[in-house]
Amino acid sequence: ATLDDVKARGELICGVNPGLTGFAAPDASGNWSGFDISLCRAIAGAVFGDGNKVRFVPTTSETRFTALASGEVDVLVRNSTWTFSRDADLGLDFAGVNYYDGQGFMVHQDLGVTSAKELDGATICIQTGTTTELNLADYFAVNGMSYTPVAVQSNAEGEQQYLAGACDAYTTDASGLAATRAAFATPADHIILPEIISKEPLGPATRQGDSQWNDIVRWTLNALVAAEEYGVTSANIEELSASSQNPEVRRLLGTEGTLGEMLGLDADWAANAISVGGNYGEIFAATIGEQTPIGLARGLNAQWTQGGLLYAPPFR
Amino acid sequence: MSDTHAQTVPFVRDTMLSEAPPPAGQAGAVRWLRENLFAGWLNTVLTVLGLVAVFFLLRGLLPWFLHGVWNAQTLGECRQIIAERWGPDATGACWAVIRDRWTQFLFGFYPSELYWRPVLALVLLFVALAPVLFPAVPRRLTLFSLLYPFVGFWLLWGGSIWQPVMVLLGFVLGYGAWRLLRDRAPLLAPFAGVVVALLWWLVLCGPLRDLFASILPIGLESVRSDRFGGFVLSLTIGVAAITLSLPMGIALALARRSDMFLIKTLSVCFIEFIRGVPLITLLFTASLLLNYFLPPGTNFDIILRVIIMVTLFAAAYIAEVVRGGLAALPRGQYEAADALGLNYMQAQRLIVLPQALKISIPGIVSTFIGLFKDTTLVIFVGLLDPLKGITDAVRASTDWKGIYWEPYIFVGTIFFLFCFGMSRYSMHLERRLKREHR
Amino acid sequence: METIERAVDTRHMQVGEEIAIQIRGMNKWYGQFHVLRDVNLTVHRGERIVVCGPSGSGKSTLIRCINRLEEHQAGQIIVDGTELTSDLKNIDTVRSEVGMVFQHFNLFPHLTILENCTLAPIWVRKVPKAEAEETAMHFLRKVKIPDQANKYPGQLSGGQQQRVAIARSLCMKPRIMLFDEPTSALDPEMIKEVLDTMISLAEEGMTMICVTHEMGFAQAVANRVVFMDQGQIVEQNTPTEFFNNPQSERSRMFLSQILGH
Amino acid sequence: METIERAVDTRHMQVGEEIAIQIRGMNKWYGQFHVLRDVNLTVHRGERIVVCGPSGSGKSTLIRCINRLEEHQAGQIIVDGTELTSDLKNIDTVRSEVGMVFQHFNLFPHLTILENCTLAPIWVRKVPKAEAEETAMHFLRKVKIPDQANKYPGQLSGGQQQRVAIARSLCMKPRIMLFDEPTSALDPEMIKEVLDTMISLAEEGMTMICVTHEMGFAQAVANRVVFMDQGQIVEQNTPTEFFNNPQSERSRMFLSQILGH
Amino acid sequence: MADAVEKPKESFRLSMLIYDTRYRSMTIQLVVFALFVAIAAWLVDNTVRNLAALGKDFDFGFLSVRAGYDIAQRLVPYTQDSTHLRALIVGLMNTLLIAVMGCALATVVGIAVGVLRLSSNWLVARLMTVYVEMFRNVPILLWILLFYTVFTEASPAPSVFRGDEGRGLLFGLFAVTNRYTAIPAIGVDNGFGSLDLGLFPVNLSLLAVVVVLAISLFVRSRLNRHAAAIQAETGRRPVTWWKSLLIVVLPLVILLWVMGVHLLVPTISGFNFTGGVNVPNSFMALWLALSLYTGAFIAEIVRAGILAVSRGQSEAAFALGLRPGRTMSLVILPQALRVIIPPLISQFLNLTKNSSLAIAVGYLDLRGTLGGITLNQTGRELECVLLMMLIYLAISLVISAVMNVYNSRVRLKER
Ligand SMILES: Nc1ncnc2c1ncn2[C@@H]1O[C@H](COP(=O)(O)OP(=O)(O)OP(=O)(O)O)[C@@H](O)[C@H]1O
Ligand SMILES: Nc1ncnc2c1ncn2[C@@H]1O[C@H](COP(=O)(O)OP(=O)(O)OP(=O)(O)O)[C@@H](O)[C@H]1O
Ligand SMILES: [Mg+2]
Ligand SMILES: [Mg+2]
Repeated sequence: ATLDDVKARGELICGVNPGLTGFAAPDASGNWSGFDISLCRAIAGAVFGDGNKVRFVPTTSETRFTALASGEVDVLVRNSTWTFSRDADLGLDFAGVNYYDGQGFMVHQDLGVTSAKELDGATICIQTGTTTELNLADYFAVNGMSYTPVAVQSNAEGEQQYLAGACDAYTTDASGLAATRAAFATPADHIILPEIISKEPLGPATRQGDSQWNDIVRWTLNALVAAEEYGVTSANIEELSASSQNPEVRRLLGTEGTLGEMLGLDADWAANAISVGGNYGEIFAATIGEQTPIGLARGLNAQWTQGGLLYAPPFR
Repeated sequence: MSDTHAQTVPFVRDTMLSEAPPPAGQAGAVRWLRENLFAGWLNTVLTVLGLVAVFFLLRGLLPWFLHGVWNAQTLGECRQIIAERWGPDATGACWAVIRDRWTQFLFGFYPSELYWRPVLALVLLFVALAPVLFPAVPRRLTLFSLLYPFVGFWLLWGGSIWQPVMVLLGFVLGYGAWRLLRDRAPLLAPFAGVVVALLWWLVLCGPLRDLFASILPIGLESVRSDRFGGFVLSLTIGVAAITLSLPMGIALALARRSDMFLIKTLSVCFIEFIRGVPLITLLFTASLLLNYFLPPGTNFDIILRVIIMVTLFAAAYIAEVVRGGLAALPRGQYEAADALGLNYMQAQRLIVLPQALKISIPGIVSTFIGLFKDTTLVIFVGLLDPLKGITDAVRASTDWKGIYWEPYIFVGTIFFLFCFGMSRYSMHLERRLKREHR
Repeated sequence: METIERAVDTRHMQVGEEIAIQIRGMNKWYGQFHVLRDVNLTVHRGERIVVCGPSGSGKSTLIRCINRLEEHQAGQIIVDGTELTSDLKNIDTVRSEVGMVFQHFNLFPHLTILENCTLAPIWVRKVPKAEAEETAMHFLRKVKIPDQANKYPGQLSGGQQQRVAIARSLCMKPRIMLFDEPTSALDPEMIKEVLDTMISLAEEGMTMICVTHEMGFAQAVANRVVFMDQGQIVEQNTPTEFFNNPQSERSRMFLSQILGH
Repeated sequence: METIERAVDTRHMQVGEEIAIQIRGMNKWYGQFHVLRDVNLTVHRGERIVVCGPSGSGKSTLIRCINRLEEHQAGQIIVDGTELTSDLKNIDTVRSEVGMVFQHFNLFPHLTILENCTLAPIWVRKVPKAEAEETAMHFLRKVKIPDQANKYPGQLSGGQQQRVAIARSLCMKPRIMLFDEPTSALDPEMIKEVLDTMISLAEEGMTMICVTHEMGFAQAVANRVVFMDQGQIVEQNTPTEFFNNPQSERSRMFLSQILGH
Repeated sequence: MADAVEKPKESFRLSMLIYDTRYRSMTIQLVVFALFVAIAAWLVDNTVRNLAALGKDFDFGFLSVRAGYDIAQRLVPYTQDSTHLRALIVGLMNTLLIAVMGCALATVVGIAVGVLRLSSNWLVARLMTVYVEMFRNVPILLWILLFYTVFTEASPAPSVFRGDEGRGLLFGLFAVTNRYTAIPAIGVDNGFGSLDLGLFPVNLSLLAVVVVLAISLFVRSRLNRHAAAIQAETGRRPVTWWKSLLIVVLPLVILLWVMGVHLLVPTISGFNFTGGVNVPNSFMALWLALSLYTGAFIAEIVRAGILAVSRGQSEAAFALGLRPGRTMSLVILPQALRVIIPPLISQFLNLTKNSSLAIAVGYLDLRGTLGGITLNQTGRELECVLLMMLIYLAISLVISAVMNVYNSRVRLKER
């Protein structure tokens, strides 16, 4: 089982995107950071109680699923869209959604386009090996429009092509668009069109056939979400685990019940996961939130209580 | 001299003429220009075209180079400085990114306090190569050359010293077994050597390593593969693949020249297959398929897998180079060895290979150059090669987003220096060999 | 050396009054290096001249100037009434009048012997192929290798190759033949065959200039020996005089070395 | 040829009764080409046999069969009591008994002279290195080039190289020596040194089979001359008989050519 | 023979397997083959077990499934509704296109540079040396990326070409922009339509042009042979260049006129050029980079080939009175070509293999379709990678077969 392998190895191997600003990128000294990275660290925290016992393996969009299926990585947190065929056919299981995204378009302001419907005949930059290709083809076919795809190999290249004017529009997940635009010299010259042409639930995936491990990943994610809902933060977690009276919080933090044992982990697994980088909200704010250069609003990724889609099943 | 009948008028010069300078216009700069640049209208046209091309290239590139900025923290700052100094429309290079990140291009994410290790490994590499590079070096140094792969491995990856030592011991034991049996059962001996070594590696190596490691924990801080990147990665893959592929290439070349049909066919098929497919498909095999081909549950480092595939790739090319060297040996050498009673192995080892390999060195160097350049392709299986991997990583940082030319130029220059130097060296070798072989 | 003895008489053959080659005050430099200094030489039709001298004295350069494989920088070279200037037509005229045989044969390895011999007549002289082949076979018979006509140069021995080279030049029906050390790349047994061929040419009255160190040949065939040193003609004389009674100090030294061997 | 005269007596030396090489009804084909036809030859210990015959008559092939550089397809070859079959052990035994000297020396250019000589003793005979070197120096002295021991073959003249080749074979202490035209690639001056060496070997009673066209050597040293043509042994005789009174038509023709030179 | 001894029949002993040369090689081969089979079986067994563990099978059925993605450059009709097999063919055609065009340009560049490097012109020779060394000693990937960047970063947007002053190169026939290079297309008014062969349609007009061209080339070769015969007979070669020009050009012109062929000049309309063909920059960058990179190697081959013909050859030809042009065509080239062609073809092979680096610029070749998007969408990495290798292998084998035929023909001439 994966959990045993991970424990025996003493570290978690997490497949990530080697360069998506805000989500996953190494800095000058090779330290990884970002939204996806934080989830990996949280999982490592849940398993080992130490968020640093994790190794990040860069995967390309083409090699990612193979890397997972062949056991090269334990968990894939690489802005991968959860789709039916991937879940059913590719030998992997998604463990939830850590970011609700949708495919959008970014265009130059001076193009004078305000809606994706006006993109007939446009040249569009698109990353190969992703669901966006299929979405784009479908969207233009449905709307009876034509386009010229310019395939690019990575986000960095997509950006470059788009900025240099090699394409009229750049399409990728809206979060990626925002992150990309934020880093432009003059972000105001570019607009992200209002149409979101697909649902892109991005989530971590594990190998098929290991439901225990899938559960660990799934519930680590849920724990982060639930922690935000219950107001558990990295700042108050110690205090809460000592003194909280809320039974759900107590179960979550392992001061009550045997949830950890059911997963094959320590009782304070969730507490460990949360204390690595904080709850979902904290992670979001620190990596891609409005205070960061990426500047993403919570939008769909707000708690269900706030009109978003984040809804952690009960810890019981 | 007169026009009269020569037979009747013998001629003897009484005063020798001394050397005179050539007539004006036939010497000096004028002549040089006329001969080298403006000989005939075609040459004149070519010269003018060449000058125009150089002019436009320089006009386009020179300002950009001259306006380069070395001190800045971000690309934005660079642009600002250029705009301030040279006017708002000026373009200029932002070399600051190199200044900021050059260690990353060279070492990837190798821990900075351990940079001395790859550097030392590189220096030792040259020491290990010395017996090949300089014929005058004492032969005893070849022992170090044989040890180098283990030393290099240990320096780069670190960890307990017992790992490489135990693996090395396998070779030693295998060799010992061979030596022991050589005289008694000459044909069984190599087989026994292989078996002993394999048994050692598979059964005893691991436990003994752990045992020794617990008794005498000597070791370097271990560095994981995912920290490898940049030129350290390129060189590691290139050097490892060439070294490992040498024995295999030699075996393949010998097999291809063998008169045993099956062996020849197998070798030809392998070589032609490898040479017929692009390296990139082999790299995809390393990253996508190798796990299918190995027993369920085996799972090892992607760098190692890439090295395996690149080794197979290089072996096919080395085999062809060595085959050329073998073919250059006159038949008489084989016959003389036979007539002296040397058996096949002895003849190959003592007579044929030393000569054939020497002839092949330039070809091997060229193969290495090609391979070294091709290591940039590992980006397509997610490794951080210096050209695109590191460059993209640098570009993913908010500071240097949007920088294109400078990293490429920097990396390109380093590649150029390496490869140009090596190709010159191989040409020099070739000339030396030609001299020695008349 | 019975052939050479047999041929001794050729050098008393009639030498015409007509001038075949006239070189006046010719100078040549390689860069700053003065290779040929004020060379004057008149060759009459039917004359056979042997050029000798120490290595590097400019012998090859001199005869290469005569068919403009090298350019001279001062003075005049008039071949058969045509002055060699940079005029391409003159050069072509001269080259088709003058045959040349090189030290290393320089046969075309991708053509058969016959093709080697017919190539220039067909493309330069515009001779019909059948006629060219006939001529070629005539000269190949003359150099005694008609049966090798369809082989390739690589399949012949050095001596045979050199004879083909001579036949190839003859096929252009030149009025003057230049030889640049034609035998020095050959094994001893082969030298004789080539010298025989050259002697039989001489017997037919061909104007020849021959750079060679074969003193036997010179004595047997030449009307005149030209001795060069340091790019200048130091001595000219009849072979008998030159070999028995060299006038200049240098010739004496040179001869003592050559004959001392 | 004073050495040869000195050596004339060797051929009256004692020839043992023991049989060194026995060839019976041996046949060999290259593809469809029948190179050796029904060859029968018995060589006694201490005998010195010269094999001669026109080019392509199969002389080289014959002696290359004797140490299995070529395989024969029918008949028997028994060397020193060991029959040459496809059994590797027999082949090894025979090869270490039989030394061979080639036309083109085939020294190993990457090894010094000394290493050339010690290589086979060390690796095949498993002689300790010091001992092998001593033996090597002994034989190098014998062929009169002990002072060249640490040079490389490329630094020696052809004659010296051939003598090294002989020494190299001798270092294996063979009981039989085969020579395949050992002097034909040498310049005339060097031929003598090599022949001298071979003669001194003969004087010591070595069994020798030598393909050569050096008739002086044959007359001086051989017990028997074997004349081959078209893959067959046409005539065997003592040298005196063979040279003065050849029996077969072909030998006569061959001799007239050889001696006519 | 009288005393022919009967050889005693040797009985077979086990040791003969090793010590008898007759059996020894057999034994070794058997052992090696057994090892090979064992390793192969082990690999296959592992694969089968791994596939089973992952719940996958080995099945090429996915090739007939709808692909669902678009390909910008397609030589055969393709939509997102086509199958993966068709996507594969589109990719293969793109690979072949880049390979053929690359080889052509690389040869032209290589020959030109190789000859210029030998030129007596100091400046030109130096410049060519710089070019050759620069390209040979830097990874091809870098050149592809650099050219791509040059096209996208350093060339203007299509909109710049709007208005009068923004005309493209060569009278507005070509326009290099930062997203594509617009070149004129060929319009046919009354062509012959096209014939659908199932796999891909055949353009009959194009076919007609090819056929006419082939016929006129054939006639021209007859004319040349006739001229050669006349030369052999009379020694004078009749002047044929205008005849052969007429033979080649006239029928073609007539055919083109009948079909009403005309150039469709690209014009800017809206944001983009229309009318002509817009060649994507990924193709242009890949094409130029591959050609210039391989061209540098070819230049060295050409130079070496020419140098391999010794100076004596041209001197001998001059001495015979042959003009420099004739010397080149009759003496130097025939010899140099023998040296040049074999390594030239292996460079073609390299170029073809290097074209798989299209991945760097997102040009959808065989690797981009079959080994890229198809692999990714279907998750059939085993099938896709193996199939891709086989196709590349087949291309290489065809090219090297051609080389072998050529080599053996040249060798025959030599003997
Ligand atoms: N292309 C050249 N460039 C410069 N110097 C040259 C060239 N060719 C010949 N020389 C020099 O010119 C001098 C005369 O050369 P040449 O070949 O005419 O001598 P030679 O008398 O024929 O000597 P040899 O007997 O060795 O053939 C020599 O010193 C030679 O080094
Ligand atoms: N490997 C081979 N394959 C085919 N034919 C061969 C081979 N080696 C030799 N021959 C032919 O066998 C015949 C005998 O060759 P061999 O070398 O024994 O002749 P030889 O008497 O030694 O001649 P020479 O005096 O020229 O050395 C020749 O006709 C030769 O062409
Ligand atoms: Mg000369
Ligand atoms: Mg022979």
